Amino acid sequence: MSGQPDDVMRAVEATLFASEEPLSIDALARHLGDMEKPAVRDALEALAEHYAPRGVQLVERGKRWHFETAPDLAHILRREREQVRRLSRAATEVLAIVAYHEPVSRAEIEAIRGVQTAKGTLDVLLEAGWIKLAGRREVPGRPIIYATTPDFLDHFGLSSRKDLPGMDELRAAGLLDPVDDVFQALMGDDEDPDVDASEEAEVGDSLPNDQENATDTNV
Amino acid sequence: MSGQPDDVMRAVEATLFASEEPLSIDALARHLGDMEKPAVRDALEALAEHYAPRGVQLVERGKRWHFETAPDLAHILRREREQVRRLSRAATEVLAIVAYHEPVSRAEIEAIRGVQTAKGTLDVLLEAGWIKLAGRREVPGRPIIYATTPDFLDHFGLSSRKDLPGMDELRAAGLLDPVDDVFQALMGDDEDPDVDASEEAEVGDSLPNDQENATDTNV
Amino acid sequence: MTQEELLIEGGRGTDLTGKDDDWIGIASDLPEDTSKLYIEVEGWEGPLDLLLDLARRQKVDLRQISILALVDQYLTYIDEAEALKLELAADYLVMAAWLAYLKSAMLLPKDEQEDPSAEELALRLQLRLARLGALREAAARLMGRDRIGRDIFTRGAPEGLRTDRKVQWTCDSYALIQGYGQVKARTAPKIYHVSDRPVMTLDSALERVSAMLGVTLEWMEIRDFLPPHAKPALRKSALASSFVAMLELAKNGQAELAQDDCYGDLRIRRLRQ
Repeated sequence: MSGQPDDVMRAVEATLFASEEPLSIDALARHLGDMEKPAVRDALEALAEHYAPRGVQLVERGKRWHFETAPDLAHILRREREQVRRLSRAATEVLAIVAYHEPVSRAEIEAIRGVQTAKGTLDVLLEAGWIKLAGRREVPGRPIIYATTPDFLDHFGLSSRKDLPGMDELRAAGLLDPVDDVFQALMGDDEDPDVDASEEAEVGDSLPNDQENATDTNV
Repeated sequence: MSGQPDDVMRAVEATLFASEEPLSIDALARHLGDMEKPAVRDALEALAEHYAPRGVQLVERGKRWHFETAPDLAHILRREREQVRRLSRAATEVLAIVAYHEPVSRAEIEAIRGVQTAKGTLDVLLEAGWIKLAGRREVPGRPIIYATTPDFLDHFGLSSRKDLPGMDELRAAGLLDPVDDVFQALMGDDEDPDVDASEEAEVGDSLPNDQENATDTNV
Repeated sequence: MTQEELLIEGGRGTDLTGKDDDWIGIASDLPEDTSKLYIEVEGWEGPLDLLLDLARRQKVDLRQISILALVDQYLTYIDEAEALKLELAADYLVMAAWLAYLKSAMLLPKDEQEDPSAEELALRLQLRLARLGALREAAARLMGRDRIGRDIFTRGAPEGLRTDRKVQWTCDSYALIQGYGQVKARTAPKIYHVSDRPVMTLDSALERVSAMLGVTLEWMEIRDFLPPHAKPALRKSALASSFVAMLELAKNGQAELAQDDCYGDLRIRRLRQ
């Protein structure tokens, strides 16, 4: 698509260039005076194709679109003073657990890491806008559960959670089994003297898969 | 120039896109690792040509280059949404008082209404263009006085304020009947001797619109 | 996995340095000036993290590690920490106790093992480590992606989009006039009439009851004293006043009252004096 852009394309292009944040198709259509959504989508796709070989690209992140610099130019553009939020190791792990397992409760995060999570760790991620409260799990105690946000996908350049690195392998290896199982196991399992019973039971649940795909886990 | 961009063009494009301010050729060349200035200039010109028909344009202003929205699309950046809203009851009353008594000060409006008038109420009427500041009254404190505008007459289809019905006509139309009478008539209660008059007035005040309209059809 | 496999490898040296080698995400900052071992303890994200790191030192697939060796390494580590009188968090000690239990169970002949078997417990531990290890790898890869603000940039100076809401006010002339009418009506001076209602005063009731009692010594019912053709409002007033008058007469010893039951007829009789 290298021809001249039509009016819708020009309008979408200008709007996304000018916007301070990524925009969904809905938001674009609304901003452009209640334009038809299919027309907006067509324009977005044509633009994305047009920009693909350029130094600036049009990308979709969690159903929101924005322009960004091409990844291969990072070496030219990288800025000395780091603008990226530095995460502690604990926060990094918690973020990954939320991303790969969402939605998860704090207890579930702790079961996977085998250690308590400091209060501030979740706060940092909430403040960064990368995770959000996603309601409560309907089990005794009704714990709050967490999930990632569109900003998270945006920041890490993911179109959706399916793009998370190693997602398929982890799932195939049974390492992402639904955390709900933990709870059921927790209810039924009282045999373990020391270590968190739920955790072990959960790992036990995923046994068969694990062995078949043993090598996949060492990515 | 609609072919594929070369490396210099891509780098210049991304750099200008990500920059927080317009960049001179010198600054661009420096940023891109001491590139030859003519090469940068060539890339800028090729890019400017490429972007010319698009929704975003590359422009030079005072020897510094930056991207900006195409001039014919400037309206996209600032979109107006019209929203029709009915004047609140309080605002309607204030407007009526200004119309019947102009010019009046806020204190006079409050004296006539018998209740305090929020600042926002007058603001709404000013914003609607129906009243205007009409100077100050030459009394201690020099309060601002308000009067209606030609737009007011226009909106209400009046050729002059004299077209507003007079007190006699209001009375004849039943619009001056004490609110408590109206209230009692509504409640079908003409016997209760105990209700205190002020209370009745208040109750009358908060009558929902449909009830008021109901009484109006009775007159 | 058999118990023999679990026992294959002997304990390797416990290398306590370079623990962050595998970590390609962003490591936490560690204090540099305290004793080395203490730093190590502070650096772990819990006992499972320590175990995972020890396991990685075996330089084999996490599936192939020797659990027994791992247990020994962990226990050695904890021993050293205690020898240095360092305070270990309780969860490290809990893990040590559990691992010691696991080790003793593993050394028992298979048929003497309790349920769940040591083999099963070891396998679970291994899987748990595999899970944490895999997740950590994933986290590192996530952090290593091209990130906005570091590798990828959005527009530096976006013009910004603005939607100005312009309110179009509306009001019709009827509402305007009605509004004015209501203001006037609400604030118009009000005149109150106090109607003159028919009442029987206490004095006249006293007079009336005394007079009527004077003609007989028989019991009379309160209603006998009420004016026969009075309107309801006056009747109510007369009833109340007559009642008070009766109480007054009784108090003065001029009459006696009787009522057989609650809400029953209220009767009065003159006392002979």
